[in-house]
Amino acid sequence: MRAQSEAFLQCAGCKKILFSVEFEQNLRVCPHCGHHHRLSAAKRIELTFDLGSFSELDSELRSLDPLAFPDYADKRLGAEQKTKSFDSVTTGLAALEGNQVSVAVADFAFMGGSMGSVAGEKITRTLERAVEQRVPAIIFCASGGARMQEGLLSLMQMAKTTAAVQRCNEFGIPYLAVFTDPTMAGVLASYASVADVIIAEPKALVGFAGARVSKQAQVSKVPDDFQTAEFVMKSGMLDRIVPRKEMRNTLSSLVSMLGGHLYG
Amino acid sequence: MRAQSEAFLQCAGCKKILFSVEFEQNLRVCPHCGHHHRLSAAKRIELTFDLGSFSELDSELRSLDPLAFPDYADKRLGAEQKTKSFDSVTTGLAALEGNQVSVAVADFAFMGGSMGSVAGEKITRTLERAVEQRVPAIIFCASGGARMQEGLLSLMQMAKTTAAVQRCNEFGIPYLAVFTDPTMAGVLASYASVADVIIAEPKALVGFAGARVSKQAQVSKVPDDFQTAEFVMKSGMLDRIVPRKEMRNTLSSLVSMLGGHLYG
Amino acid sequence: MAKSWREWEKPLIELEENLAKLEDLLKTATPEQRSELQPRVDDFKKRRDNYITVMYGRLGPWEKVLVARADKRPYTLDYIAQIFTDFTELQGDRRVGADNAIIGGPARLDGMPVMVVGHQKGRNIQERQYRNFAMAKPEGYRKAIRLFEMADRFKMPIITLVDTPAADPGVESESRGISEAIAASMLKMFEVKVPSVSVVIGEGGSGGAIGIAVANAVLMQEHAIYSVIPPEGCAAILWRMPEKGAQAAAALRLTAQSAFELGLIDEIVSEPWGAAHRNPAEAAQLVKEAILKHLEPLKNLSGEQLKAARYDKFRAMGIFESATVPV
Amino acid sequence: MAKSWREWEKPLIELEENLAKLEDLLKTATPEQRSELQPRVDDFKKRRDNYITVMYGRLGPWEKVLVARADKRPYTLDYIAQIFTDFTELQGDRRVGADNAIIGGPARLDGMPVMVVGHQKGRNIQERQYRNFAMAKPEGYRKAIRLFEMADRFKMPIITLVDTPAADPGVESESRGISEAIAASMLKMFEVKVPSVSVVIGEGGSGGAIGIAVANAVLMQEHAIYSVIPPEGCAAILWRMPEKGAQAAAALRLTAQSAFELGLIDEIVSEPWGAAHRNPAEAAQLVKEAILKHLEPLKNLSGEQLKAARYDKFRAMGIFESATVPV
Ligand SMILES: [Zn+2]
Ligand SMILES: [Zn+2]
Repeated sequence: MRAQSEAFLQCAGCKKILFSVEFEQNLRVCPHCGHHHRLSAAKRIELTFDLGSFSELDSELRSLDPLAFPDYADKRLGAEQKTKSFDSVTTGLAALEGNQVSVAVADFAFMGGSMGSVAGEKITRTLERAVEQRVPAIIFCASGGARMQEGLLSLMQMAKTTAAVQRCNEFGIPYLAVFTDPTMAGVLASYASVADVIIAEPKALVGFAGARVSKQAQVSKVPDDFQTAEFVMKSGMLDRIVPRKEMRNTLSSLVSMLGGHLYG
Repeated sequence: MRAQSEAFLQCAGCKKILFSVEFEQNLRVCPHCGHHHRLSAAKRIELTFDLGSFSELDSELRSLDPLAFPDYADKRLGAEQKTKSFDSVTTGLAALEGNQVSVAVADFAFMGGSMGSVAGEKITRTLERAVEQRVPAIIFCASGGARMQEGLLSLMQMAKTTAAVQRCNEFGIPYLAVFTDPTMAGVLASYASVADVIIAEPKALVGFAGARVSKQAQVSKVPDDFQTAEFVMKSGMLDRIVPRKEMRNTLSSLVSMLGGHLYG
Repeated sequence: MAKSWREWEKPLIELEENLAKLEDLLKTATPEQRSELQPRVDDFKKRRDNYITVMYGRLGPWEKVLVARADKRPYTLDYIAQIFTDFTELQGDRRVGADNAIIGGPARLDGMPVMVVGHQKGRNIQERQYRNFAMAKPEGYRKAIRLFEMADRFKMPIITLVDTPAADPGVESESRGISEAIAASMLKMFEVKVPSVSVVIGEGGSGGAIGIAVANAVLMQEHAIYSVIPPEGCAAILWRMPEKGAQAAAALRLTAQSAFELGLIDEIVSEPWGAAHRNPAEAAQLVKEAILKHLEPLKNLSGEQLKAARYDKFRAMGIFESATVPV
Repeated sequence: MAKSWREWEKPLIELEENLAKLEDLLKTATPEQRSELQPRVDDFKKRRDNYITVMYGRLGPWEKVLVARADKRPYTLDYIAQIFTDFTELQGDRRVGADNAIIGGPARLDGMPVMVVGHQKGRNIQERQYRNFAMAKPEGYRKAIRLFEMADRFKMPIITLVDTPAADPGVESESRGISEAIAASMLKMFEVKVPSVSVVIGEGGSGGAIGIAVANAVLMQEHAIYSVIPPEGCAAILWRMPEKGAQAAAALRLTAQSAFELGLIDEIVSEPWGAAHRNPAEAAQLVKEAILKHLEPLKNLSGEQLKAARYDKFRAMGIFESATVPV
């Protein structure tokens, strides 16, 4: 969505002009076309978890520039200032209708939600914390993929985070992933896709390869809904597509049932 | 193949006339078209395992007629006389290049190799024997499916034999299945399909539903090679298609490697 | 030989329709009309009750087939709505596709989290096509496997509801390994360390049914069927006459009563008077009580004990002799 | 900037071709011709040796990319033939299809049964298409998972050979869950209780590579590359100029030497003088020795220790700080 003035803005889905107040009250979902606009991590946490239950952890973790990659330091500083955060993933403990959960929430606004050493470490700690505290884990994904600027270190975060999911499996810790727009590439091909339960927001972009790459690679026709949540649902990769309004209830119900053996 | 006289017969594949002696020397594979003709259990055992190594077990198990099903008793008696065996599966212990294996070999000539209580019991014992003796299991399949004449008892053999495969998995016992012509329905949908390694003879019929049923159920085109080993190979269900001539070597090599931890 | 439940129940259905009309009239009737109508209503009721008692008192195997397939019979989602709370369907085999013929997800049974998996039929043409006539494709069984694994990890008892004519026999299903999917699903059900109860609530159609029916306790509703082959298919093979389904149904012994006599199921779950479709709420209550009754003792067993019990249960199935004479 | 290995090695290739011709002549030469030819041969040899020493003595990251992708470089099946005996390929993901971009099966390494899995490239157009340019589809990774499970059950060490530009990015692969397949393959490699060694023998292309490279020991050949994104793709994003691949290759630090410095691999496996394709037998011998060297100490660890070691190894990867100031 694009700001028109403080009071109005334009929907990225249907291009209609929306009242900011109404838009915010509607959880940043367009009342006309149902387009789910992106959320900051803070907003997502506020909308999802019990009021005031979130305690942030590991917020001090900050990327270095181990490859001295062109422009990385500047881009990262810009993202820090824009999002008031050191990285794309905000993590901590929270509650859903009183049930404790270990959570991570990605913010696309921080360098496209890309996963470098810090995001990988924070996701891993989120899953490890779930194991230690014996509570379910919930991760809201929003990412273009691995963070190119950290080279092979970023690729290794795929392995590292997936290892932590394996540990959750081993210890009977439920792990729920929510795919928000977009959930792509290195994030989709690691911890995101091996969750016990996978939920997506309507029409979220979900895919492995950039749509351009996929279409180039294809002789055959590309479906209209290619790489949308709806396409991925038909492909058997999702459990449910849940509108933002129902997300809290759905997660809460699932967490209490799948985590029943933990909460006792 | 159809007997023309004692010295000659006609190939079921290419309809050419074959010399019986040559045909037998060629392991009952047509020298012209490569058609693999069906084998009796005894012949299969002779061709596959170390000479004289096979000791039959459980040959005394014999079907009853618990449902008093029309004509079952007669059909079974006829099959017994034809095959000189009490059921469609011959089981026991044998060796492959000196390595002990627990084996079962099905014979299509006995009521279409169908699985009733006796076949289910013998397959189960074969797999259990592999666990007890800590040797790999090899099963040659040849079956039209479950034995209708024993009703629900036959269906339950699917569960019973599959349970025995699960036990092999749990105890690290390799289990190799060979699909010979035909391997269908209730046998395919139980112990046959969950083997560690699956090998088929060329062009063997392999499928779940009778081809007639499948084709009726279909709006779309049925591939020419539908329900052949070659089709099933493309579908990812097989590991290898192995000509009869190479079967012994392939099995022997696999058994010695996958069973390495057992043979020491 | 009636070919469908509607044909077989026709006199009864007509009676019930007329009775309903009379009862409607009664609602707006004047006292005089009422005194005239009431005896007729009472008479219809008596006749209906007689019909039900007679028809359902002597159900042969073929009539059981018709009733088990009745398009008014409660289906899996009907039972789920009545027996469980908080059912949250989970889709996806995480492989290739979604399947609507097998559904499943976590739910609560008297507050306790359980994993429910079942075949789902459709009640009208659209629904039937959407559900593929409850004939699951490989995706359905692979989804079931995923849910069974989840139940195992999270220590949730497994409840399956079985109601399918058969697994999908199409070319696509063959090319994605329908046989492997069914076998792997059974294998997984033997592997899990949580209690499991399966209830055949309608048609227990061969491999498609047993693929999700390998449980610590297997129950059948009073008028459900369970068969290695559809009776029509059996008749086609035996006599090349699919229309001799009734004879085949008798030969196959596909009723709950036969299955119980053969020792292949643990209990016959009673249905309301006149079968499940005459009182779905009561039918569900009876199923629920049966599930709870069989689940209760299982809760005291360890994971290994549950596995061993399941193994021993199916291991014992089979009737044969040790021949004393050579072939 | 050369675009291919053939272009970059062109002078050397020409020299070698001429040398080969001279050596052919020498075979049938008269003694007089021989005394004339021999010095020329010696001179060509010296020049070739100089070329090799100079060119391979100062390989930049981009040249490494070209060499790693060289169509004369030994591929997985070449290494398997030299390193192992009794390799028996097993096909099939038991789900939907066969994949020829990832191959695998049991084999013997100095007599010991192991499970080998690797990407396979093709050497000519037909082979490349058959192998889908070593870009595996979901079927490939699911086959790998199946083989890893088998290795785990039968206590066979796992050896993977990594050589892919990327996983298949097509619509079909997306619709069958290529992402899930890669992630699930990594997950399985963390789960197994047997020793594992991965060797990047050519291109370690992002997710497609790491999908089968999560091992107790990860090695890279001297001229192999391992990257989060192909350098051309990186250049396209950074500068909208894919042709700046050389610059991107430098920025990405995708060489074995960089990976080792960053602590992401355990050893750099030397290649023969002039790279693996100049002496495939020696290259294979060096890879074999490296595998054995890393496998040896792993054999003394229990299954749980192997898992823990694998976890800790990848757990430690990542470079970051704890900021002392607020954002
Ligand atoms: Zn809109
Ligand atoms: Zn022939």
